[in-house]
Amino acid sequence: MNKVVSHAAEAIHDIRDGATIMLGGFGLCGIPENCITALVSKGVKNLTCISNNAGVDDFGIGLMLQQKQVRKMISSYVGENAEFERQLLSGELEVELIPQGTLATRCLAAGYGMPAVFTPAGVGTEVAIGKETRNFNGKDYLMEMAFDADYAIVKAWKGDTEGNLVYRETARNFNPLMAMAGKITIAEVEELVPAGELDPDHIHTPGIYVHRIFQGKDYEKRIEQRTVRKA
Amino acid sequence: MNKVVSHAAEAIHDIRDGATIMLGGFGLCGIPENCITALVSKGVKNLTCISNNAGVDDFGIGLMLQQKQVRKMISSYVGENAEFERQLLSGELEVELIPQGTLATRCLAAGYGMPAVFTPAGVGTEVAIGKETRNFNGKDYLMEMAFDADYAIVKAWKGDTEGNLVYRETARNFNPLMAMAGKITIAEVEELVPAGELDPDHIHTPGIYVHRIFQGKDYEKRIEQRTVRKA
Amino acid sequence: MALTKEQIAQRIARELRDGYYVNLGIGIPTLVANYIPKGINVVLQSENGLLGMGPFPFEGNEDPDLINAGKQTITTVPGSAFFDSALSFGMIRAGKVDLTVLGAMEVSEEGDIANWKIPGKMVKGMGGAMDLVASARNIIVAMVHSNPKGESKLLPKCTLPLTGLRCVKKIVSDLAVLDVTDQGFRLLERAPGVSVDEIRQKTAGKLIIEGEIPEMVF
Amino acid sequence: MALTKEQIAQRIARELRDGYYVNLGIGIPTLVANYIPKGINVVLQSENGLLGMGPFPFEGNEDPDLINAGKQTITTVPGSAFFDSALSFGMIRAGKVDLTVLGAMEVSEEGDIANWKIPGKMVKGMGGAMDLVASARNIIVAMVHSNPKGESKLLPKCTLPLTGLRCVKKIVSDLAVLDVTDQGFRLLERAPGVSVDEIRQKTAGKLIIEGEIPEMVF
Repeated sequence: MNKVVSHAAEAIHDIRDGATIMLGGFGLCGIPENCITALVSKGVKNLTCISNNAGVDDFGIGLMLQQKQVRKMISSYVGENAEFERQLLSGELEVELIPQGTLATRCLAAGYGMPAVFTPAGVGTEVAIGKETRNFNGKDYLMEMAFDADYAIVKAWKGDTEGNLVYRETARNFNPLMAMAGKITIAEVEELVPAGELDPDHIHTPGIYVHRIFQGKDYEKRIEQRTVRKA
Repeated sequence: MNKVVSHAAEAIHDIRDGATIMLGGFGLCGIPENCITALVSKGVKNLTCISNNAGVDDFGIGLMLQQKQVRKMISSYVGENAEFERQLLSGELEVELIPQGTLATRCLAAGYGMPAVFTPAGVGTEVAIGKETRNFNGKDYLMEMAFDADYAIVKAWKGDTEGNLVYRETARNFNPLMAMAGKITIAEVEELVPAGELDPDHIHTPGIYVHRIFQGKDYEKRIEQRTVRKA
Repeated sequence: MALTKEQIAQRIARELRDGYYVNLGIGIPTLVANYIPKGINVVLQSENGLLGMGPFPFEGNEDPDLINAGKQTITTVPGSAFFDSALSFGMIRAGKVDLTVLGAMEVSEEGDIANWKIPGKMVKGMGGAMDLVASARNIIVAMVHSNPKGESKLLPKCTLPLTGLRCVKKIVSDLAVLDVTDQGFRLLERAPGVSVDEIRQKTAGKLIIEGEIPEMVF
Repeated sequence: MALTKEQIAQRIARELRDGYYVNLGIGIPTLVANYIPKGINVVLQSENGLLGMGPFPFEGNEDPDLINAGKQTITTVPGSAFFDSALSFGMIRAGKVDLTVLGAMEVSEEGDIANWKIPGKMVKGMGGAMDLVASARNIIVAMVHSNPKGESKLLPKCTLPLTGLRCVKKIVSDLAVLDVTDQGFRLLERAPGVSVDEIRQKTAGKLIIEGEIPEMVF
């Protein structure tokens, strides 16, 4: 069985209107740029997107928002996007805000086959509304459910033909978690190598979680907040 | 603050009679040989040991059993040890058998600050007795509690002075999970290197989980089942 | 003629599909790896923390850090990955392993399995068996049809302490291949020279026999 | 004189102890890194997946794969480690991070905190704030004592939507250092030249003043 596809369009060919998609990345760091471009070209609509952020106006998930492809955004922070705000206020876009650690842990739960997890995040806040609260050892926790996403689309630094993935620095973020959580997981990598070239001790995402993989191209890797110090 | 200690005896100096200790390893693979020897020398007694296995008669945790240092063993499989069997039948030793994945996941839960997790392992069996069973999406799960151990003692391949750990091959097994789960975590490594020598992308256990670290010596790394094929 | 252990393994290997991730238990299931059909690529998972398990090492190449769930020295194939025990059982629990093959002492007509404990004997523990049977999407049991006393091990209800409930999907015994269905054991194939009558006689649980039952060919 | 932002950060930095793992929020908390006392070694955690955060890079050395939780380009120090977001919040939830410093719009005398949402304004999301306040063992809030209208932000009850319940342990404002106790805000120190009376006047929540209140020295 061959997991390798030739490009993003092939990798996402069967994503239909109304699908639930996880997209890796934190801010613009480690986002699946090629697949986002392909989703925009394909014009698939009415998507539910699970991603920590929603990109900026002209990059990342922002490109999909411009084309009004997203019906619902499930994120922890969506602040950097004027078009997002416009659609939200006009009612075109629905947003569900989730604490960042809860978002990560609900991915983890899916990848580990755990139907629900307990976290104290959001206890006593509006996040707790409608959720079961449970006390363990004197502390309250919310029961949060594992995500159930049709697709996970992630970006790794290197990958091999078996689907094993290695991430670089903080571009790791949500990518390995979402890779585990998708019913179908698509990985785009900066460098695709033959099986056996990656050190098996250094794999971040074992290939069993990855269904399709391809070597991406033309990565822009835009920096959101360029901060430097004086030499 | 210096996490580096000079040898096993120093690393375990404050472990007292009656402590609950996690010990990494699967079979005899990846076990903290130096610390086990030091625990035997120290003669600390009445221990509760959480470890997937109980060693063999003359190696691993078996050495502690010989000295009758263990009051209770929490494991998934304890089959390779005649002295273990003798103590169990005579009532000197208590044993709690836990499914292997449940053992691993209860360590994970502790390391992730999750008080409890759900797993289908053991539903409908004697493992379920006294435990809450809960149905999610038509499937039954047991609620299993995070471990609460005084110490975790793990063995890694390499470590640095910040406590970051890297494991080798299947010697990883329970080690990173227990490293996360101990209130005090002690790591013995085959090679201790200065901070900065390990690739930060390759760390399996971030140093925040490790309180004491030392370079072990004289590793025997005994093989339990030597299987080979003909050339 | 009842199947040999090797033939049981060989028959189970025919259930493999290209791209499968497979967990093979200790004993007969391990032998399945020797009969993977040509043109089919499967990846073996070892629940102590490895995907891409290879054969035993050549003498002198044993690595104490590289063992399988049976604690045997092994090798890896290209494209393998190591991970910790929680992720290992996590991927099993999440249904990412396509097929699990394991042995059993008893299987009930509802698919319950008992394979870890015999009352009165020293209990060694369930290891990963309870996790595997409760989590795996597709479980094939490799077993002999009767115990040494001639008593059936395919029962209406298990008599031994259970390992898992309603989880076995298929059985390959020394006498037959059977699916576990809502109605009971459905006979699919019989060992060469073994009659349907013999299988009926040696199956204590409810047995469904419909139409002609083909003989396995080796 | 009310403290400057830099002085608030400087005062908070005195709470650091050798060996601490510290998470610094966006804004004033970030400045704390500039005032780590000599001889004290702390490791900075960035919740997007890094232990061992270093200063901003020199111009030309920015790495788009290396950012902090504020999405700023950063560097690492020797001994750093990268990990995914679940492990990052896992170590926070497990109490492994010794100190979390963050900003607040309001804090109640019971230690409730509000810092993520203002009704009527565009809601950007809580990011990791709810996880941090609910999980961290030790939380210091860096804030100004009053809003621009002169209204106290240290209240009997928060008026804004909560981020977390009973979690703030200490406040360093532009006017004072206060512990959050079972009885209310306990005044520990006052800014140079700021009177106890002024602090009393600008603290709407219950304020405990016992004995002489020392002035901070910079």
